[in-house]
Amino acid sequence: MQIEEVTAIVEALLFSMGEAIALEKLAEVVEIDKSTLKKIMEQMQEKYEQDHRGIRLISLEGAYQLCTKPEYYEYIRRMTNKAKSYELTDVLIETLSIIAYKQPITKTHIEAIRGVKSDHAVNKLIEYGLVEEKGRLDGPGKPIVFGTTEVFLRYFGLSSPEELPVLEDKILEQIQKETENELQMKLEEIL
Amino acid sequence: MQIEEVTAIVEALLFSMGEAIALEKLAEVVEIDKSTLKKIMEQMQEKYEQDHRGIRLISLEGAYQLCTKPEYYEYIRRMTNKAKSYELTDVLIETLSIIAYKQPITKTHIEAIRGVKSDHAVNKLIEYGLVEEKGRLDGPGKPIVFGTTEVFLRYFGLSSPEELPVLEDKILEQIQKETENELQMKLEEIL
Amino acid sequence: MNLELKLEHYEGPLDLLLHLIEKNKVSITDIPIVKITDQYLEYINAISVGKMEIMSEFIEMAATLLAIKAKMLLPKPKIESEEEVDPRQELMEQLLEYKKYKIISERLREYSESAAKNVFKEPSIPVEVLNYVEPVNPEEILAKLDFDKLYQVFQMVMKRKADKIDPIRSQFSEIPREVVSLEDKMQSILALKSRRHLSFLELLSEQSSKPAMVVTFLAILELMKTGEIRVEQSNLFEDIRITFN
Repeated sequence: MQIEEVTAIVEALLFSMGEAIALEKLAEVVEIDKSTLKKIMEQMQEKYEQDHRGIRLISLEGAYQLCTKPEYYEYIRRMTNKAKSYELTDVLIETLSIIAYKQPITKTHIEAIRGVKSDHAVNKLIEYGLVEEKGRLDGPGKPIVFGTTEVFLRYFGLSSPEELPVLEDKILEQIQKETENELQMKLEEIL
Repeated sequence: MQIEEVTAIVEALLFSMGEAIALEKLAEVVEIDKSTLKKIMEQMQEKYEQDHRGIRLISLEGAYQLCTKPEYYEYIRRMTNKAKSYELTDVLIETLSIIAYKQPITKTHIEAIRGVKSDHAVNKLIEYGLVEEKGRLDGPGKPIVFGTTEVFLRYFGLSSPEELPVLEDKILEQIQKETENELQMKLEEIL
Repeated sequence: MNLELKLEHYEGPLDLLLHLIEKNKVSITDIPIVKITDQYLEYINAISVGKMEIMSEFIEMAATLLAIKAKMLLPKPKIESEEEVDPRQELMEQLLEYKKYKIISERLREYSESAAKNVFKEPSIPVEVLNYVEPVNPEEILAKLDFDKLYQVFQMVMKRKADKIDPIRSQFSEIPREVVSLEDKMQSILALKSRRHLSFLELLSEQSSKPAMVVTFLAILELMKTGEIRVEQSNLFEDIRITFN
């Protein structure tokens, strides 16, 4: 049998099977001795490495398999790509705003403010590259603290988190003052 | 982009996807214009026909797919005992040929030609993916019309419905010959 | 001879007719109608009456054949019209058409046999591609975000929180765990007896925490059981009216 024919048969076999096939099995089907086939396979491997081929012949423990060359994965990705759209849901915006203005902040603290579990939201924001871990708090359990990423700051033209509008203190102050006044009034009533 | 690279990318894509891919889709993913790609694909088809290749590139109505060369079928059969997916009965193949040549065709029309009810046959063909509904006829009762699918083309190794055998002349010839023979026989009887 | 089985072997009356024509070595274009009709009827008659669903089409053809036969046996009118139509014409055309597809079928079968040797491949998308996660572009995401909105949301969240928390207690860094007992809650509901009716939703909204709400709900259930109160709801999802007995 011509080498060319063996090459063609092996290609057809490996193509149709998809999986790795042992040299023994190939030799048996093609009806050729193993050592000759092995040499032919080595030649084939070299041929597949040529520029115009998109597939290559890999050998694993005496078995052979055809597979796509990794340099073309990008194109397969494009072909199979299900365009993902990132959505900033209300939950994410809320969580992001808390992290932005309260950073560095622990997850427990975020949850205390929001009143609900926030793992999913925090993870999503990390995945989106808007939030990142900023080290650990020096307290019991050493909880991780989160803050906004540089991309986030840069996008809004800020050079540090301190440049974020800091009006929330005023609100708190106001609330505190109101409460104190109320308390004062009550005390006055009692007295 | 080099032709060699395009060739490699297309091979990688067709290999990993397994199925037929439309020229448009390939052109979009490779980022090359359709007409250039079509020429490259034609070149590729020729290259695959070389002796040392076990696979070839077939085209199906503007889509391309890789498959093994028929001459190596015997070896593939030796390797797996993969039985053929399904065998079409005479009834099915007869119904299918009527649909193929007369499409789009209504069930009533199929039944008129075959002289028998054909629900079962049509349903079976739909189940096999060889036939599909192709809309409704704009007439009384708006009957459904049927036509063949891409699976049909692949099943019969055709790249487009135009490749269906043109039998008109052959049949007429054959029938004519029958009549002549008969005439001959009659003449012989008389003489 | 099991004719029923044989009839099923033919795909239909046309198939049977073609078979008879072939067997008799006659031409479709010149069917010896008497002979073929007789043979056809022989087949039909030999068949049990039971199989009506396959029979009806065969019987219909028998009627057609008999009609053609009758027409052909009738004496021809004396003045022959120039375009005399052969009574067999329609049947002949039908048979020719059918025969055409029979021949095509044979050809297609050959095609399919050679096409069956084209072996395709299952998709094998590299795991690296399957596991690939598209890199996120944070700027693209931020483009959908309004900075002012972010701030407004933050103010809203902090206000909501301030409303919820007892402002005096919040001055201490820790919020003490609230202990709500079922007995206390039942008592406090009963203490509202003077109001005759209570709104379930209002009662819940008055609670300061989730545990308090849960215990309130349990207290209502308990009071229903002991017969102290009755509850009514006029429609699904509507408020529940609590009445003291």
